[in-house]
Amino acid sequence: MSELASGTGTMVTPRAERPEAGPGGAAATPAEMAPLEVTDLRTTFVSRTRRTEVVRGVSFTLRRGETMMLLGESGSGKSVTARSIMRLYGSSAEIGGQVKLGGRDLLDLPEAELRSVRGGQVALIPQDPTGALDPLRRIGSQLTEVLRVHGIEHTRRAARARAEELLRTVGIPDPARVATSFPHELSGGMRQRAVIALAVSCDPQVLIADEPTTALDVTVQAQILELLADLQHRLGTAVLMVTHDVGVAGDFGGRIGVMYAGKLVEEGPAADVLSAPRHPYTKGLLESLPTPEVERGRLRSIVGSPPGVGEFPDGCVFAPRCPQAVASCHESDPPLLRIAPGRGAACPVANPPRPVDSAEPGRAA
Amino acid sequence: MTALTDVAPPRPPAATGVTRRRRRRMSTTARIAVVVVGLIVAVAVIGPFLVGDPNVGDTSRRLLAVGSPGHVFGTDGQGRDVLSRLVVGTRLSLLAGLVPVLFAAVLGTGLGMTAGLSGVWGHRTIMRTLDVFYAFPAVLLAIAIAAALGSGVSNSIIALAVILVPPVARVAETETRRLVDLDYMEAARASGASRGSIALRQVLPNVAPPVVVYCTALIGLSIVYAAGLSFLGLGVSPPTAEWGLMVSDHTQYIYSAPFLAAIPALAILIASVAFNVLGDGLRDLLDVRGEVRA
Amino acid sequence: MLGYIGKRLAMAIPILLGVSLVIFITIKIIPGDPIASLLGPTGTPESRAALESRMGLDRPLPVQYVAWLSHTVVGDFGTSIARRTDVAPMVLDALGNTLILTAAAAVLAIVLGVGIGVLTALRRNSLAARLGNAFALFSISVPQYSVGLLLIIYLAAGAGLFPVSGMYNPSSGGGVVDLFNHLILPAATAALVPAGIIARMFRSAVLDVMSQDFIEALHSRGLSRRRVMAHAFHNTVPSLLTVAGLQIGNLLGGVVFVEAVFAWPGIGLLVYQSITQRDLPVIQAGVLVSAFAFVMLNLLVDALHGLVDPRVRT
Amino acid sequence: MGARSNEILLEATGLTKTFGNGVRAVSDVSLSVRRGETLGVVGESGCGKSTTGKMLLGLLAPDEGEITFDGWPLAKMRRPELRALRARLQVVPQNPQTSLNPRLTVRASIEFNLRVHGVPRGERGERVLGLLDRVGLTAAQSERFPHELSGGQLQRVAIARALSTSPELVVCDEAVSALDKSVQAQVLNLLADLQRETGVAFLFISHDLAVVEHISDRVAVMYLGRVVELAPARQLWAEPQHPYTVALLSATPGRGQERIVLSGELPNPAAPPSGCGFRTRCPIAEDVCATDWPALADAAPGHTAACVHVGRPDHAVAQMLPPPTVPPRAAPADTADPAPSVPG
Repeated sequence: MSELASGTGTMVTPRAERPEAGPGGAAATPAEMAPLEVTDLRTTFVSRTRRTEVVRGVSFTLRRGETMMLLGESGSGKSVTARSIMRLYGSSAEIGGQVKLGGRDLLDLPEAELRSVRGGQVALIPQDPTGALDPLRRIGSQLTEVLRVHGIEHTRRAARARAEELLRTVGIPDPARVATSFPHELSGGMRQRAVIALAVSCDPQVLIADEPTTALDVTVQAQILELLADLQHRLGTAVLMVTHDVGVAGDFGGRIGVMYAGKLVEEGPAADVLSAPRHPYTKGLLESLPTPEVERGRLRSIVGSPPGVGEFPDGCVFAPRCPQAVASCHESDPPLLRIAPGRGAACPVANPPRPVDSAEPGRAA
Repeated sequence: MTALTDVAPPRPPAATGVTRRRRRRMSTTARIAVVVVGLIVAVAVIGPFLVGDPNVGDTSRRLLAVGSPGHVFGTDGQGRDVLSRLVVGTRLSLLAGLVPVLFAAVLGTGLGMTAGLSGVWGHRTIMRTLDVFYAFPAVLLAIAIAAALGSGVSNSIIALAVILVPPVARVAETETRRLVDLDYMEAARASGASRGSIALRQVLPNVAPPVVVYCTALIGLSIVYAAGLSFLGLGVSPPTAEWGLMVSDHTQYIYSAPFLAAIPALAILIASVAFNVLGDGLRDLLDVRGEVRA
Repeated sequence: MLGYIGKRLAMAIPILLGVSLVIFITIKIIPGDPIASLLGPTGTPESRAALESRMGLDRPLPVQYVAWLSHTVVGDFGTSIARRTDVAPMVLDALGNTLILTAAAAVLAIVLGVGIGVLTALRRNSLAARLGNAFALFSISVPQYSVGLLLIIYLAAGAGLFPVSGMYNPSSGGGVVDLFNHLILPAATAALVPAGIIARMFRSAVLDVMSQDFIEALHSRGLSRRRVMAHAFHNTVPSLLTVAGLQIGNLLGGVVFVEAVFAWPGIGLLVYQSITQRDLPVIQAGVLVSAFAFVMLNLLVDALHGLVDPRVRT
Repeated sequence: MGARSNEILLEATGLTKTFGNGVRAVSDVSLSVRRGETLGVVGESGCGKSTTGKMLLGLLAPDEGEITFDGWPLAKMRRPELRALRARLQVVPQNPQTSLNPRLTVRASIEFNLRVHGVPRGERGERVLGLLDRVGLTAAQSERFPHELSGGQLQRVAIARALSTSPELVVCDEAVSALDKSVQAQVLNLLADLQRETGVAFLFISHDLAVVEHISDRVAVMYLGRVVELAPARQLWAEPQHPYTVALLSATPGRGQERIVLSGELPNPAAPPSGCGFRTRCPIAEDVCATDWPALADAAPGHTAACVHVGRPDHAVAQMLPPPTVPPRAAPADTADPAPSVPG
């Protein structure tokens, strides 16, 4: 059994080697710079009896090969933001604003063109790999279907070969067997790899990963995060990752957008935001993480709980829980202010405006 | 097909925040059903005091048409007033449908919960036994039992109860099984409470709503079956006034007085629809998921 | 897959034994003394004992059960009291006729039910969907015996479109066309209730599948609506099988009323006539054969289920 | 601080449980919880931590092994004794959405526990309000149904229910895992405060290493149904001895150190590999690892690990990784833009 025990099964990846194309990274032409530009995105769910605004004016730009993390707690609208970009809610939601991809506004695209964008240029990796696969179809057949719909491969045989190749690309050791398996015959980690294979099958420019590791165990989560970073590096894909896990957000790097109650409250390079948070919510969130450094029972938690969807208060949404709130916070809702190069925070109290910064207007006016 | 994206997941974002459930209300149709069921029950209770003797017939006035003076619904082949027979028959028809369901509700819930809460062998024994009854086509089994016991309303009630117990038990068992591994059941067991106490105070409040919803809809079915047994001559015996028996009675005259057979049939249909709609309404009201009809 | 079917088959055997036991017990609890009625008023205690021992009635009940069962298993259902002939051929003929009616009704019910189910699920607020919902609601509440009568009154006797009753026209000498003509009204009547139930269950099955995550995932991969719908319908097949299987099973018993009204010479009519004649051996055999057909049908549904859904095979 | 002492409250020895489908969920697990301490149990799904918790609660009978609570053997107790004992041993379950009966009000859920333990009807109402107050809920909330409360509030109710019988040990089975971080901190603080006030001991089962590290005095790491390492919390993080622990700690996101990515996944618990169950994924496995699952060996006082390398002078775990020296979440400055400090 010495082959088994020979211990080749580990890889240590120094994190610094990761592509972290932050602002001021590689210089590029403007067209290449911004494959995805989201401006004032607003999503409102409509039912016969009521309207619920869930995303309330989110703007950000995702450059080629860059990573953007949307960090937030439940009900913050981070997943809805990601799905609204792909217009996955159909007529059950009204989506306002602009989502520019390669100069086209996805929100204005006719149905047929939108279809070729979905899965072709923008792909989604959902949270739960079990739910994301058709339980009655073999993995291989689900892959070949996408390949053929998008015209990547035209013959059944070529599609099948390419499907196995994709499965190998995402680190599945025995692609032939997995291709003929049904989803329930695979482990959670293998299923998530298959879902990732589906997402990258048409070489998308933007990969939207919605909590891609939340349903997985820690050691498997590490594998999947490595795989995503590796794929991003190799394919040059921009990644928009949605997560509630500060640790994942910090490790994966790139830029972070912190969401609260349907808005971006802070944005900037991951390391910056996490080491020097500028919005009281981000500060409170980081301080409430359990660490051994803090004595037991003395975590700095935020009072209260996040507002339920559709129960957003007037004024600054964080004001009711904010230790720094002043009277004006309850009246007007602060926009995301530019506070430093590449940094923004929606809190004028914690970041009083300085004349110097106004030279360069923030992108989220 | 513009409808497709409409049914693509209308996914209100998961909120672990305060999720205040909307006050659940019954639909207008369900409210109408409540009124209709109320009327049927009222007729069953006080109706017999309001109309004449259903068994007194005047053969000179047989097969009068609907709307005849003194006989709004006409008369039957023996000159008896159809309205009187319909009103008086309500009580028996309703009881013959209702009682088997009540019986099945109690026994079925008990069996289902016992099966759901007991170990592998207890569960297997109870459910396999019920499977045997499930293996008969229901109506045929009811007919066979009623035939074996002989005609009479109590025998028809027994026969129907026997065929209704297994489906009710399945509903109760499914719901109980769904509960047993839930966190609060574990907490209840960890509290040291006895099995009976857990069953009564933790399980029953959860099992009762789907069973009630299911049984309400079953009443409709049971009324149809009970009348059907009478129709075949296995329920009440003549000259008692009962809807199923009236249908079979009036069948002799389908050529000369076709409406006659339709009147009791319509009564059966209305009662059955009313209970079915009421079941749907209760499902919305009690927040029970999915279709529960077996 | 074979193992799965084998397991299902093994589970069917104890159920069939249970079924036979229930029927045997039903015979035994029937009030009345068969010996006394056979002997008539002249019977002495000695002749009574002789007859009892000849019929095996003096043996313990389990022995009687085994004896009865061993006859039944080889198709010996005894002799009809009313007609003085073998029960087996009578019952098997009737079963064949019932299966024809059931199959026709089942096809109708599934086509109607699936159609209405899809319509009401996908176009929730349209007029057609409302009508479909109303149909589903009324049809499950309908007393079939009355509907059958109404159809006879208006379409058969009144308009003369269809034959009033029976399976074949005695003068025409049979034939498929004749059978078809006779089949339409009873099959439509029998299909009403299962069509309503299938419609309602299938509606919730479609809605359930449409709300699952993989549908969204399929949309996110840029598949056309048609393709996504193909995936969705594929996923409703297992629940359709379950519902339809159960409803076809119920049809086997539910056609009693229809057969009685339309004088269709099936098991139901046979049992109904035997009830009026108190012909117990025929009743037993009829119920037993129906139950057997029901269990076999369930077995078939299970096997198909395993074929469609890889998750249940393991 | 409460009555934290060395007196052993709960002791389990050699617990083994095999389920009907052949899955050996727990093998030869020995644990003890001292009065007033928090013992953390970490591991990934399927490692047997929840099954162990169920056996310790007396909800599941072990196939082998013995559990004693305050000296009483659980298996040999009769029903009335067991019920009295259950008052001293309670549970806070995982999922806030299902930890309370949806058809019962908050009050009814807590009163159920009080009733079982013979609190007279007249006293129950007052006791419920007192308990709710203690976990930070109001009297008005006692008449609410679970669907009317938030996740954090639901777990507070579950804690109040567990405390209703003044237990000495509470098993918290992933009790804070489903909560948002800002709310999780509140509940963790509440648990710590309650421990300080009442001296209750916690058996804290979780897959979240950061939470376990924060709240535990001692930690047991489980893998494939076994305890592979057991140590005081600080020491486990500082000097992990088992290669699985090392990999697990390094895989935790947000710790800023290099990550060891284990290849492969958990072996099928119904057909585990021969010898040490971790050897198929272990970077330092040797031939000898295929023969036997190693017993827990002392690495330091109070620190044991089940690995053949433990105690060897050239313990290879040391070479897997340098111990994490970078403090958590202090991000390396070189990857980021120089952030100008803004007053505020």
